[in-house]
Amino acid sequence: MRKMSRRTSILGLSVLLGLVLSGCANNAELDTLKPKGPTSREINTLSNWVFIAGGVILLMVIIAVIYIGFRFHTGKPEDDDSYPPQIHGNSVLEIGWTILPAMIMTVIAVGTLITHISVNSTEANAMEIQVEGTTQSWEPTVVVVGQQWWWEYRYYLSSNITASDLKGISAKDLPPADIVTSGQMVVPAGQEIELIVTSRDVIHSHWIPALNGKRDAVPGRYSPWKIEADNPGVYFGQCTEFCGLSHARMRMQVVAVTDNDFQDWIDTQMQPAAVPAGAEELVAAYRSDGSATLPDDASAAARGVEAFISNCTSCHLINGVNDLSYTGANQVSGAAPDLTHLASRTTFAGALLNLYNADGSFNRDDLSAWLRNPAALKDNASTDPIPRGMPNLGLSENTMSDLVAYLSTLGPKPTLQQIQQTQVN
Amino acid sequence: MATATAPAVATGGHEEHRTATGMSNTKLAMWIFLGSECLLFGGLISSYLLYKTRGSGLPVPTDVFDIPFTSVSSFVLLMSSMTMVLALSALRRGDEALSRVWTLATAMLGGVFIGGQVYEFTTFLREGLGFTTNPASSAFFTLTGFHGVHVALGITMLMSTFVMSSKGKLHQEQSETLEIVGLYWHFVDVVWIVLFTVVYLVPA
Amino acid sequence: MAIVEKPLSIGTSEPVLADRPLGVLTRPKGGNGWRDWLSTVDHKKIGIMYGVAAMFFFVVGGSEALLIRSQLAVPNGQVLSADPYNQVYTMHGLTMVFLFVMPLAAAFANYLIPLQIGARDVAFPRLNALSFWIWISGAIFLNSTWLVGGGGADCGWFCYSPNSGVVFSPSHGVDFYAIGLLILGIASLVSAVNLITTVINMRAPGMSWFRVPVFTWMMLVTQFLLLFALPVITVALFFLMFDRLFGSQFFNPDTGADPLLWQHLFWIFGHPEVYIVVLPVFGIFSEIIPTFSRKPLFGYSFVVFSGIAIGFMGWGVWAHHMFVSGIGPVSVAAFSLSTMFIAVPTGVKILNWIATMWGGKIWFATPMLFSVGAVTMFTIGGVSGVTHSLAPVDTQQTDTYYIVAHFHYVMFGAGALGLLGACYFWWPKIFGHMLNERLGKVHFWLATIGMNLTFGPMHILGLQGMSRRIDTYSSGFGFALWNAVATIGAFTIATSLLVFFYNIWKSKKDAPNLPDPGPDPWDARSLEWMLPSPTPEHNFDEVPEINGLDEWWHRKYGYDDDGNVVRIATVEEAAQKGDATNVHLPSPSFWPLVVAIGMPLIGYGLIFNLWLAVPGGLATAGALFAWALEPADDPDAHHGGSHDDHEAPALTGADTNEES
Amino acid sequence: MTATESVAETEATPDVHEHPSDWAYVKIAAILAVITGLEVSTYYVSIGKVLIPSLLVMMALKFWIVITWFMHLRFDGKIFKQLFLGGLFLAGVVFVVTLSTFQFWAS
Repeated sequence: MRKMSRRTSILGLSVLLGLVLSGCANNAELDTLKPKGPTSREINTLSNWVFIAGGVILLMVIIAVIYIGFRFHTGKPEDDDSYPPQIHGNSVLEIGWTILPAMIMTVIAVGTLITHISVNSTEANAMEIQVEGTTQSWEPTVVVVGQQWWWEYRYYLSSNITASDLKGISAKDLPPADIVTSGQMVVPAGQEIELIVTSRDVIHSHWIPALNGKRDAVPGRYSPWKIEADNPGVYFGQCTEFCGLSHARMRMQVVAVTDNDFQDWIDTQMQPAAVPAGAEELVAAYRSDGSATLPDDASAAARGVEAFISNCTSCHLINGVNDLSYTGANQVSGAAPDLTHLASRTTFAGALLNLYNADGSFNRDDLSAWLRNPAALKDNASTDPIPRGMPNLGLSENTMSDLVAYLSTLGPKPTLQQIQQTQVN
Repeated sequence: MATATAPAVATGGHEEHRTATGMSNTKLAMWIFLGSECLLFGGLISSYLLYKTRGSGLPVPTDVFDIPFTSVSSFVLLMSSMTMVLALSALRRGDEALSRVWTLATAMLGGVFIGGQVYEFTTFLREGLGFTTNPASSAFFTLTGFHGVHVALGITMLMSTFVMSSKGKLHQEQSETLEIVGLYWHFVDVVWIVLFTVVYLVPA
Repeated sequence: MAIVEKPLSIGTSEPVLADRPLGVLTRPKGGNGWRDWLSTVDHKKIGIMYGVAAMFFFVVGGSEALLIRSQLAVPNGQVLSADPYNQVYTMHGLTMVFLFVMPLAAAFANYLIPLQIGARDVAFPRLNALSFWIWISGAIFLNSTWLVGGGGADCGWFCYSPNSGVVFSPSHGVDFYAIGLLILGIASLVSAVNLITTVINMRAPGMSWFRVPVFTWMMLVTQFLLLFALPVITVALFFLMFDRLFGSQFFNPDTGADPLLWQHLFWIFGHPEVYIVVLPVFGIFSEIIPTFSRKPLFGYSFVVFSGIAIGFMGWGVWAHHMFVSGIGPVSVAAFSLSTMFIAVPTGVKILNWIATMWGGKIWFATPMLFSVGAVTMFTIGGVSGVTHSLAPVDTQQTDTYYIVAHFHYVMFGAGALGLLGACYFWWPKIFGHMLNERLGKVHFWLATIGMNLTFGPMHILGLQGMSRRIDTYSSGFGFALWNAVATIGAFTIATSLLVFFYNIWKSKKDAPNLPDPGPDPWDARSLEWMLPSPTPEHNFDEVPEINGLDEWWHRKYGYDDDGNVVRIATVEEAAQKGDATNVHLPSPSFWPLVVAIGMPLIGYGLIFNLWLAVPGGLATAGALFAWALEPADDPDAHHGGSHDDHEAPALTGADTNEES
Repeated sequence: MTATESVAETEATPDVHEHPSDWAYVKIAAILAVITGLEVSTYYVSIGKVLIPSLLVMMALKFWIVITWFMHLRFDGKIFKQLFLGGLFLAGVVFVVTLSTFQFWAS
């Protein structure tokens, strides 16, 4: 019995110690106990109370077991006839310890209901934004679309879209959005953002632990959810509903910025992609079904445009290049990340890989490796009749380096601070 | 020994062993099983109800129902319950010949019902409602198909008792065997009572 | 049902002479080596076979667990790539739930229920054999997917649609999942009908409901849960199978299907399934703790009623697995509240076990250590369970390792450890010799420490944000330390299992040199301990008359005028001798085995080529008919060697009341 | 059967009862047929808002008649009724709740 108590106390200590350590761990970007927004804070307050109540009850039970074990332990009965008083029960006690837990649970239930209602209610918080020169009153809303194995974020700035507007529409046929991005959701800090969560293939779950709990992305359903960050910053997430092969590699980030920075972000994202010098004719011809060739001295980025047109347009979209002919990706989900402003983001491949190195330079190595053989970095099922995930295109090294050169021109480079905050490893 | 003379096992059917409740084990087991079947059909029916309007633009079962036809086959199945109970009643009286007649009648009425279902399914198929057409059709065919399989099993059991009786192996004393087959048969009938109303008669 | 099985006939003066069975297989006579095991209808042998097979699959599932833990030991692990990892964790869950914990509980249920209620066997001995053979054929079918299905199912044990569809899971693994679970479901359903009938109808004279031992009570509740839960998963599995094999549209969102239908059907089954796993262990605790505290169970009727209450309430909480799936805030609130209040009857049980120990004279023999340890582990799992009944809190916890920690504390800490403790407790009854106590204690400490090392840190990992079912994690999230600890813990558990197997071997070897444990080595309380160890084939020489709860204890002990306990009979005086002859036992049969063999063949046929299903279907259907025509008792058979059923029974009260 | 009667001292309820006559069964079947006729007639005659409730009432009535008379629940041991109605009730509650979570009744 002595052993048991020692073991139990060591266990209890180690659990406590672990909780403390987990609170101090560096880089614990997904920690659920460090809320960074009002909703997650409310949840955390509730869970702190129940952890304390549960911990106390648990401790009392364990202490009772140990105490009883010590006090009434007699060892192997030598004398078979020595029996303690045979007590069969006590109704008062029984009713007491039926009612007491029920009362404790009632208290917890009331707290839960209050938090539950609050977590599921939304506030009207329309903000003024400029969209292509006109002022809009926008209820911050992002349509979150999961697919194997990355997240798409769609912004409808010119209308206040709600879940009921989308009811009955397949997530594969969503109305065109003003801004479409992937892997990183950019939101104004200090604003409650309504999320409308759905999926184009299997069930995923969108989870930014620092800002709120999770919400499943179910195909055919548009589930409301919300997030809010207290301060500008980067908040990490991970798909938490098993969604097949690369479930573990389906990540995302929320980048919360000031209202001004958010307006700047909108302004740049609303622009079509800049066409590299030397490729203007090529793009114009492509958009009008004509034909043109690159000048012989075209830059690598310009050659990259050509490579994009011939290799990537069956799945990917770049606004200003193939947006006129784009009909959806040749993927089971019907979608591939919108690359219009790829370089304004800091991660790619489902927020799995860095697009920029920590020193701020463009991460050519990983992007090249990704183009060379995506499956080596992230398991996929690109060999099925219709791919799920980025297929291996068998590109030549030259084509790849051209493509990388072009992709690195897509969008303004983020700040060094943002690059460093969003680094993944 | 008092026990030696106690007819613990009677000669056949009414094996009234000492059971704690005085009920026959077999009959008890059948009722337990039927309780379980409620959940099976509950799941199938509610799945159909959930899906009955989900047609993805193609016809759904409610578009192609032929209520007069199904009413007739429902009536046939309902009457088979009567013949079933008459077969049991006859056997209990010891009238094995009459019991066989009613048993056969029950099986044949069941056969007519199955025939009707086959006809209905082929008609639906012709009208463009296949098993794989949409969630509504998949749920409909699965629900009615499961019921049909139950009817078919019931017919098999009825015919087995008919053969047993013909060979002189089913007497008054074994009437519980027929009673248990009957319980199953009536259950299949009450399931159809629910199906007919909920699936066919309640408008979409 | 075509199979109308006659109840056991015991001590008949005039056996029913039926025709010889069809000529394919003569009715086996029993008692000749392996054929005896294949054709046995003896609940005790069937129970032993369940136990052996369950331990085999424990090793299989445990190996899968070690693979998982090896992969996750360090960040960016290289042991398994994503695809095999997904298969291994799926099969680990399926194996542990359906092929280890449930059948091990079924082993004890089969062995003990008839003994605890004073019966000769279960109500339908051949159906009992059928359950076992269908279960084992389903188990083999499910695992054969590694060899012939292109790998295991890769959709998780919950197998959410549409990820389980052909497009997203193109290998045959999920087909094996659907059909395998259907086969296993038939086994459990047959067994549930059988055991419920047994408990209702086969209780010895005088054993009213409030004299039924708690283990039997809890098994009865468990069987009711199975009875009502299995049809629901059956519906879901048929839908899944039809979708995958015949192109139906149950779970295709593109044609308007709703993936949440699967979740509802799965969890309407899946949540009662949790109680199917733990209720038997509650029964075991309620047998072991009183025995080793030398006190009756505190609040018998409250323990029984709370078990029944858990059984009922278990039907009203399934959607707490779906708090984040978008079922709407009202549904979430309702299920959140219903879930919280299931903590009440669970708490009542824990407090009653503790109260049983209070004021007792506690002997921490290995079974008691396991039980007290398991109750403690269950309390930890129960408290963490309460934390995620709070829907808002659950949105942070669900699908993280916090949940993995919680249910392993319940399923492994309480379920598996409780059942292992039960092995130590009933081993002498089943095999006639004790397991080594010292090795047993080593086993207990290794298993308990290992289990806390493995699953304790998972609480932390979950709160740190580690998702479930991920095959790898980056070094940056801070998960490395506790994953390493958990992996060490997993190997500690594996070591403890090796100690257990060594103990089995050594105890068997040492048994001849040790004193015979006798019928009642633990000074226990329920009826099975009045029988010689191992239990004779015919169970009771004469069916005991039951005068109260803990009948066997009351045959040994009484009270003096001051209310003190005094021995009134020695074990030798009170126990039955096991030497009755002329006990009529149910005849063995091969047909259950043949019926069961057909089922996987039908499964392979559905998956690969329908022609394969023909022999399977013929075997099953033909065997069912042959079975129905086979007389319930073969008049020519001799049972159990010396027993001869043609003589007038020498028993008194074996089958009828003394008064008759 | 002596064996049965001898155990009546436990909770046994002897399985002894009067079975209805054949004529009674025929009359019951006639009632069932009439109700079915009424049910089918709702397909032809519009009865407005009470349609679904009245259909469900007639269905329940038929269900009740078959299980109590044809399946002898009326005469047989109580435990059969408890077991069967237990399953039926559970199925009803569980699946009504399930459909409710899909907002089924709203549509």
